[in-house]
Amino acid sequence: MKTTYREAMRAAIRDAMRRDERVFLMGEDVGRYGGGFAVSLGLLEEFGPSRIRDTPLSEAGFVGAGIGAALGGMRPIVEVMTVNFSLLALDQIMNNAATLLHMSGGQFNVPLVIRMTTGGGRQLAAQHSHSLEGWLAHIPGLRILAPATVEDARGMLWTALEDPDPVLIFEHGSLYNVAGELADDAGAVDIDTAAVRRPGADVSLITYGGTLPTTLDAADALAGEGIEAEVLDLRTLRPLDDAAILATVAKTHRAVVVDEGWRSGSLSAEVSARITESAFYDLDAPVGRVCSVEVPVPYAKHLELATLPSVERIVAAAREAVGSHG
Amino acid sequence: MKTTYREAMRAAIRDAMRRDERVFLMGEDVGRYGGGFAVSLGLLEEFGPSRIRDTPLSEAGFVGAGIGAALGGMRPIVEVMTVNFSLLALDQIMNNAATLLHMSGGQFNVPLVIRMTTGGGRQLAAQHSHSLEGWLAHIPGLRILAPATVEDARGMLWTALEDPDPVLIFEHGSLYNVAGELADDAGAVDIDTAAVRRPGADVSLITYGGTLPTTLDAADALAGEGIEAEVLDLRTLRPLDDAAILATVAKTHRAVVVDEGWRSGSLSAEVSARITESAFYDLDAPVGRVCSVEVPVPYAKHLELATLPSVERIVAAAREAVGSHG
Amino acid sequence: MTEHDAAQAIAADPEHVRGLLRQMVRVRRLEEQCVELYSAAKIRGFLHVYIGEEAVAAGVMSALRADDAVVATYREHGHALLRGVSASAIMAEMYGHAEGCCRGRGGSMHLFDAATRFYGGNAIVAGGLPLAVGLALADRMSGRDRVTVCFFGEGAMAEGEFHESLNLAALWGLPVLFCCENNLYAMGTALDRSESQTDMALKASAYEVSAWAVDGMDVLAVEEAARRAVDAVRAGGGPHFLELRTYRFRAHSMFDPELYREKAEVERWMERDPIALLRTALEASGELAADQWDALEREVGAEMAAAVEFAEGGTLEPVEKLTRFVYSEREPTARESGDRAPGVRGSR
Amino acid sequence: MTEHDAAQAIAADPEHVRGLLRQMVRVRRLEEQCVELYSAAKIRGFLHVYIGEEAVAAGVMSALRADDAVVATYREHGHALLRGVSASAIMAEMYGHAEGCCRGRGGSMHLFDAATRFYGGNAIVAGGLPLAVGLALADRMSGRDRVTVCFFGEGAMAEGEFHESLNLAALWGLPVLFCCENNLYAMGTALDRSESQTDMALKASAYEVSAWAVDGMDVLAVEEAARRAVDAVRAGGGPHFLELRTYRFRAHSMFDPELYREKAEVERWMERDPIALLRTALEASGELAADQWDALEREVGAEMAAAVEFAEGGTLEPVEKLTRFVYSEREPTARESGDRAPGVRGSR
Ligand SMILES: Cc1ncc(C[n+]2csc(CCOP(=O)(O)OP(=O)(O)O)c2C)c(N)n1
Ligand SMILES: Cc1ncc(C[n+]2csc(CCOP(=O)(O)OP(=O)(O)O)c2C)c(N)n1
Ligand SMILES: [Mg+2]
Ligand SMILES: [Mg+2]
Repeated sequence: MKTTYREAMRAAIRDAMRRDERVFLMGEDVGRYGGGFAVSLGLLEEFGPSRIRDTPLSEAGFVGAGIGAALGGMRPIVEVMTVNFSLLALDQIMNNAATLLHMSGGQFNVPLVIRMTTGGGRQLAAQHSHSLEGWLAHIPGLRILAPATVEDARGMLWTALEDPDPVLIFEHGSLYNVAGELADDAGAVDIDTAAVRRPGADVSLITYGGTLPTTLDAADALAGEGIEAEVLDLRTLRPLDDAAILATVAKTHRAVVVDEGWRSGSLSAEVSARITESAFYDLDAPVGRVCSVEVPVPYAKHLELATLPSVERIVAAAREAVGSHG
Repeated sequence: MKTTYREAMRAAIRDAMRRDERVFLMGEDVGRYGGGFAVSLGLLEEFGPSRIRDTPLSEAGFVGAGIGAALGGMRPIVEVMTVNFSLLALDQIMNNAATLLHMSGGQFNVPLVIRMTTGGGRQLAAQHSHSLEGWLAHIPGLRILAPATVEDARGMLWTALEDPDPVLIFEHGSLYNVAGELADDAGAVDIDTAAVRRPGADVSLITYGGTLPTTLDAADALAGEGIEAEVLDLRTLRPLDDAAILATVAKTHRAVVVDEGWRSGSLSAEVSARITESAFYDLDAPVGRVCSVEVPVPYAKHLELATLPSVERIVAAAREAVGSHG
Repeated sequence: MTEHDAAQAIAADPEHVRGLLRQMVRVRRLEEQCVELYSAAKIRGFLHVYIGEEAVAAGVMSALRADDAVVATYREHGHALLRGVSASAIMAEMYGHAEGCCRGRGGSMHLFDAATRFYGGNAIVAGGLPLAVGLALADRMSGRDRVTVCFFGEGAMAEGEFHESLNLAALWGLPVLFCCENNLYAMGTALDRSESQTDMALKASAYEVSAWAVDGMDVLAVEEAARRAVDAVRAGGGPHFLELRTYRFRAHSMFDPELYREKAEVERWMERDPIALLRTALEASGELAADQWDALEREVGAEMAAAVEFAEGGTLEPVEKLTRFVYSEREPTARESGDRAPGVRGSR
Repeated sequence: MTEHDAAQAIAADPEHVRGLLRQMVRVRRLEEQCVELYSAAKIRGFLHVYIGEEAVAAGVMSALRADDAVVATYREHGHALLRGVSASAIMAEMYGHAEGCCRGRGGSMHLFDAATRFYGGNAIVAGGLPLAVGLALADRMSGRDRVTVCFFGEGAMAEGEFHESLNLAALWGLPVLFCCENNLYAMGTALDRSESQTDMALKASAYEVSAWAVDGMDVLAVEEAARRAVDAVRAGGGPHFLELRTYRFRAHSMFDPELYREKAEVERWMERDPIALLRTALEASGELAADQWDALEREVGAEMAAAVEFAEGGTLEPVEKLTRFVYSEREPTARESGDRAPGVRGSR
C-alpha cells in the first residue's frame, strides 16, 4: 500500500497505543491541534485526552514528566515539537533520562521514547532549522534513531517502545510528505543495524534521515558518470553500527559522510574518525564530509540551499574521493 | 611570581573590572559566598554587589540576561557555576547568543563572556562531572576557550572581553589549585592560536584544558622509553587552529588526540577527521583518540579513574601510533 | 474604556486618536498583504499574523520614547512596523532580499532593527524575556532612564524562562514592561488547558510585580494603561506587567487547520475588531468624516503598495556572503580600541 | 504547635512520638558520622548534611504509605534513611563500595532505592520536580491512589523547572506533595536575594495549589501538616505544597567557608534544634526517662557503628563492570516479552 512518512508515523503511534495501554502520547498540541506537523491528527478522537495529552509550553517540565512516568511504569511517547525546543529540555535528557540507570546502580531504567522533528530546508530560519540529532548522539545512555523511509517511520517506534532505555526518534521535516510503498503487514523493525539502500563498489556514501533522499539522488547522478556509489543509511546514530560502516568501506575503500549537522563536531566527524581508526589501511582516499555550512540557517531560500548538503556537493565530494589515489 | 590558576583567574577578573566599567560579573554565589570554586573570593568587597552580582538559581534567566546586557552595551562576565548546569541555559546560548548577529543581518552582536567550571576527577558523580566544552564547540557563532595554564587563566579573559561576539571560557576544576610561574606584567594573550607545550618529533599529542597536565606527564613517561612526543595545547576549541594541528602532524606523522569528553562525537573526533581530510598522505598511522569512557561518570574513585583519560592510556595510544607503519 | 471615556479622549485630541487608527490600519493592511503574498509563494517559512490584535502594539508603542527598547515574538510584524521599521524593509525581509531589515537572513519571525532598538523577532517561545531583563539591567547599571518593553503570548507564561525572567526583573527592580498578549490560545491550546492559573495578571503579581489587565481590543485603554505603566517603570517603580486581553482572528500560522475553536467564537470576537471599534467611536464623535477615512485607507494602501514594489525590486544577498555575520567583522584595530560603540554595530 | 498541643500529642501516643525522636536522632548520628568520615577521607566528592532539618524528613516520611514514592535532592541522607534505606547501604554507597545502594556509582548525592520507591538523590537543583510530576501522572493514569512526595530547597523555587512542574501538577490535578525545605539559604544566597516573593507558600498558591507553611523545627507540626496534606492528595485533592521553615546548622557542603551569615544567627536557630525541642517536650510530659534516652542513643549508636563496619568491609565494583548499567541488560527475549516489570528492573 502507498503511504506517506507522516501516515506511517501516525499508524505506528496508533498501533502502539492499541497494543499497550501503558503507552500514551504527550506534547505541545498533539491533541486538539493535531500535532505541529499533523502527525497525531485524529488520534485524540480515538484515544481521548488522557492518552493523547496536550501539554503547556514547558519542554523541561513535560520531558521530565515523561521520564517520571516511565519510572512509574508507563511507556510514554513524548513529542517535542521540534529539536530546536529540545534545548530547553536537555538537562532532563542528559542529567536524568540518560544517567538514572547508571547512577542508581541498575535499579531505575527509563523506558521513554522522545520524538522530535528535525532539520532545515523549509525556510524557517536560525531558530527553527537545527539538525542536532548527530550532536545528541554524543550522550551515553541514549539510543538515537533517524527513520528515513516509510518502513522505518512505521517500524522503529514499536521497537523503541520495547527498549528498556530512553530512545530519541528524529523525524526530518522534509520527509513527512514523502510517499512510499509499505507492506500491508508492515510492523516493527530492528533498531540495531544500518542498511545499504543502494549497492555500489566505487565509493560509500554514508548518511541518515533527511539527507538520504538527497544522497540517493547524488548516487543516481554519479551513476550517470559511471561511478557506482553504495549508499549506507545509518538508521541508528547511537550506537553506531560499526560493522556495517566498516563493511562498506572494506568494499569501496572510499567514503563520504553526508550529514545535515554543522560540520565541526558533527556525527560525520565521528564516522570519519572511526573509519580512520579501524580501516585506515583499507582507505584509498581520505574520508570526505558533506555537512551544513557553519552558519545559523538563514531564511532566504538561496542562502538556505547553499547552507544545506546538496546533490552537487555530494557528487563533488564523491568525485574527489574516487579521483584520489591511495 | 608564583600563583595558582584560581588566583590568576581572579586577577584577570579584577583587572577587567578595573579597566572597563562596563564589565561586571554575575552568577550564582559569585558574591557573598565567594564563588562556588572560590574564584571570585574578595571581589564583592572591592566592587560591590551591583558589579559582583549574585543571581538566583536561574541559569536560563541570568545567561539570557547576560546576552541582553551585552546587547545593551555592557560587557558581562556570566559565571555558570559548572558546565553541568549550562544545559539549562543552552537555549539561550545556541538560539540567542550564537545566532543574534546573523539573524539580525549583522546589526546586533553579543559581546558576552560566559565562564564555567568543567570536567571530572573529583568524585562528583554523574550530574556534576560532565566535560562538554568540546561538544559545545559544535555551535557556530561562539568562540570556545580552554585555558590550561596560569598564563592563559590570567590572559584569556581580557582578550575574550574585547571580542565582539560571545566567548565561552571553560576552567577545568582540577586546575584551580595548580600553581605556576607568572610574569609580574602578565596580561592579555591571544585567543586564536594553539601552543606547542613540549616539542617532539615522534608523535603529536593534541589536547587542551584539564588533560594537558596528564598529557605532559604521559609525554615524560614516553621520553623514558625514547619516544619524543610533541604536545599541542589547542587552547581555543572553536575555531580550531588548523594550521597548528597540521604543522605538528606534518612534523611527526602520527597523532593522538586526548580529550575528556565522551569518545563518540567528541572534539577529538573532529580533530581526527580534520587531520584525515587535510593530511591523510602525511600520516604514518591512524589518528588515535584517548577520551572518557562512554558512561555517566561514576562516584567511586577507582571507577572514575577508569573513566577518565589517564597517563597509561595516553602512553599506550602513543606507543601504538608509533608502532604502526604507514 | 466606556463610550463616554472614549468620547472624551477623542474630544481631547482627535488628531492623536486618528493617528492610532491609522497605525492599526497600517498593521492590518501590511499583514493582509503578507497573507496574499504567502499564497503567491513570494513569502515562505512560517508566517504568523497579528490580525485582530493590532490595538495592543498600537497602544503600547504610542507610550514609548525613541530610546526605549522593544523585544517581541515571531508574531511581530505589527510591533516592528509601529516601532518605526519601514514597511519596505519588513516586506523586503520577508522576500528574503538583501534590502530587508536583516538582509533576508531573518524572515518573518526575525525582524530586527538597531536604529529603533527593536530586538526581534524571537521565535523561541519565552526566549526573548531574559533578553529584555538584560537590556533593562544594562540601563539600570548605566543610570539611564530607558524602558524595555517585552511582548509575549499567554502560552509563554508556562515556560521556565518566563518564571526566571519575572523573578529577576522584580528582584532587581528593573525597568521592564512585560506585555502579555493574551489571545486565549497557544497554537491550538486554550488557556485553561495550559495554565492552572488563568488570571495572568494575578500570576504575575505573585512575583511582586505590579500587574493589571486591560481590554486589548480597545486601543485607547491599552494606550492609557501602557502610558501609566511605562511612566511608573521609568520613574523607578520596577517592572510592571500588563495582560492585554485580545484575540487572533486568523489561524496561528499558515499551516493551521483551526480544529481547536469554534467559528462562532471567532465571529463573536470579530465583533470587537479594534479597528472597527475605534473607527465607530471616531465617527460617532464626528471626528472621522468619510473622506478622512478614505484618505487614510488610500495613504496606507499606497504605503503598502510601495513596500511590495520595493521588495519586488530587491536583490539577493550574494551566496558568497553566506557566512558573513556568523562572527563580527573585526576592524584591524579592534583589539586596541576597546571603546567601540557597544552592543550595536553598524557593520552593514 | 503550642506546648499544649505537643503535650496532647505526646499523651495520645507517647511511643509514636518517641519513634519520631529516634528517627531524627538516627539521621543526626548518621550524618555526624559522615562528616567525621569525610575528614578521614573515607567519603569524598560533595557531602551536604541535613543537620538541623531532621524534623522535616521525619515528619513527612511518617505520613507516607509504603507504596508512595519519594523524590529528594543531594541533601538526602536523612530522606533515604527514614524512607527505609538501611544505614549500611547508605554508608557503603558513600564509601563507593559495591554493597552501596547504588553499587558505589552514586555517592552521597545520588542515593536510590527501588524497594522503597526512593527516586534519588538528584543533584541538579529542581531537576527532580518533573520526575515527581511524572511518577504521579503514572499513578493517576493507572488509577492507583499512591502519592509522590518531592523535596527541594527554597532556592530551587527560582528555577524554571519548578515553575513548569507546579503548573503541570496543578493543571492535571496530580497526586504530588511538594515539600519546600526553606532553610533560608541557597548555598550563600539568602532567600530575599534570590526571590522577589519571599513567602513561598503564597508563591505556590499562585499556581492554584493548596499551600501552607509549617514550623519545620517542630516534628509534630510537620507530621500533622504532612498527614493532612498527604490525605488530601490521596483523596484526589490535587497537588499540595508545604513550606517547611527550617535551618541548616552546618555549612552548605564540606567546602563552604560560611562567609554569608552571622554566627549569632546560626546560634539563634540552634536554640530551636528539633531534636532538643522534642526531647524536652517528651521529658516535660514525663514520657522520656533518662534511661530511655540513653537506650535510644545506644541503639542508634550501635546501628551507625554497624553501618560503618559494613561499609569498611565492603568491596570495590570490578573495573571491568564500569560500563554496566549505561544501558539495561537485555534478556535475549526482551523484544518479545513486552510485559516485563515496568520501570524497575532487578538487574543486580
Ligand atoms: C520553546 C518553544 N516551544 C514551542 C514552540 C512552537 N510554538 C510556536 S508559537 C507557539 C504558541 C505560543 O503561544 P502564545 O505564547 O500564546 O503566543 P501566540 O502565538 O498566541 O501569540 C508554539 C507552541 C516554540 N516556538 N518555542
Ligand atoms: C541547576 C543547578 N544550579 C546550581 C547548582 C549548585 N548548587 C547546589 S546546591 C545549591 C543551592 C540550593 O539551595 P536550596 O534549593 O535552597 O537547597 P539547600 O541546599 O538549601 O537545601 C546550588 C546553587 C546545582 N546543583 N544545580
Ligand atoms: Mg496566545
Ligand atoms: Mg535552601
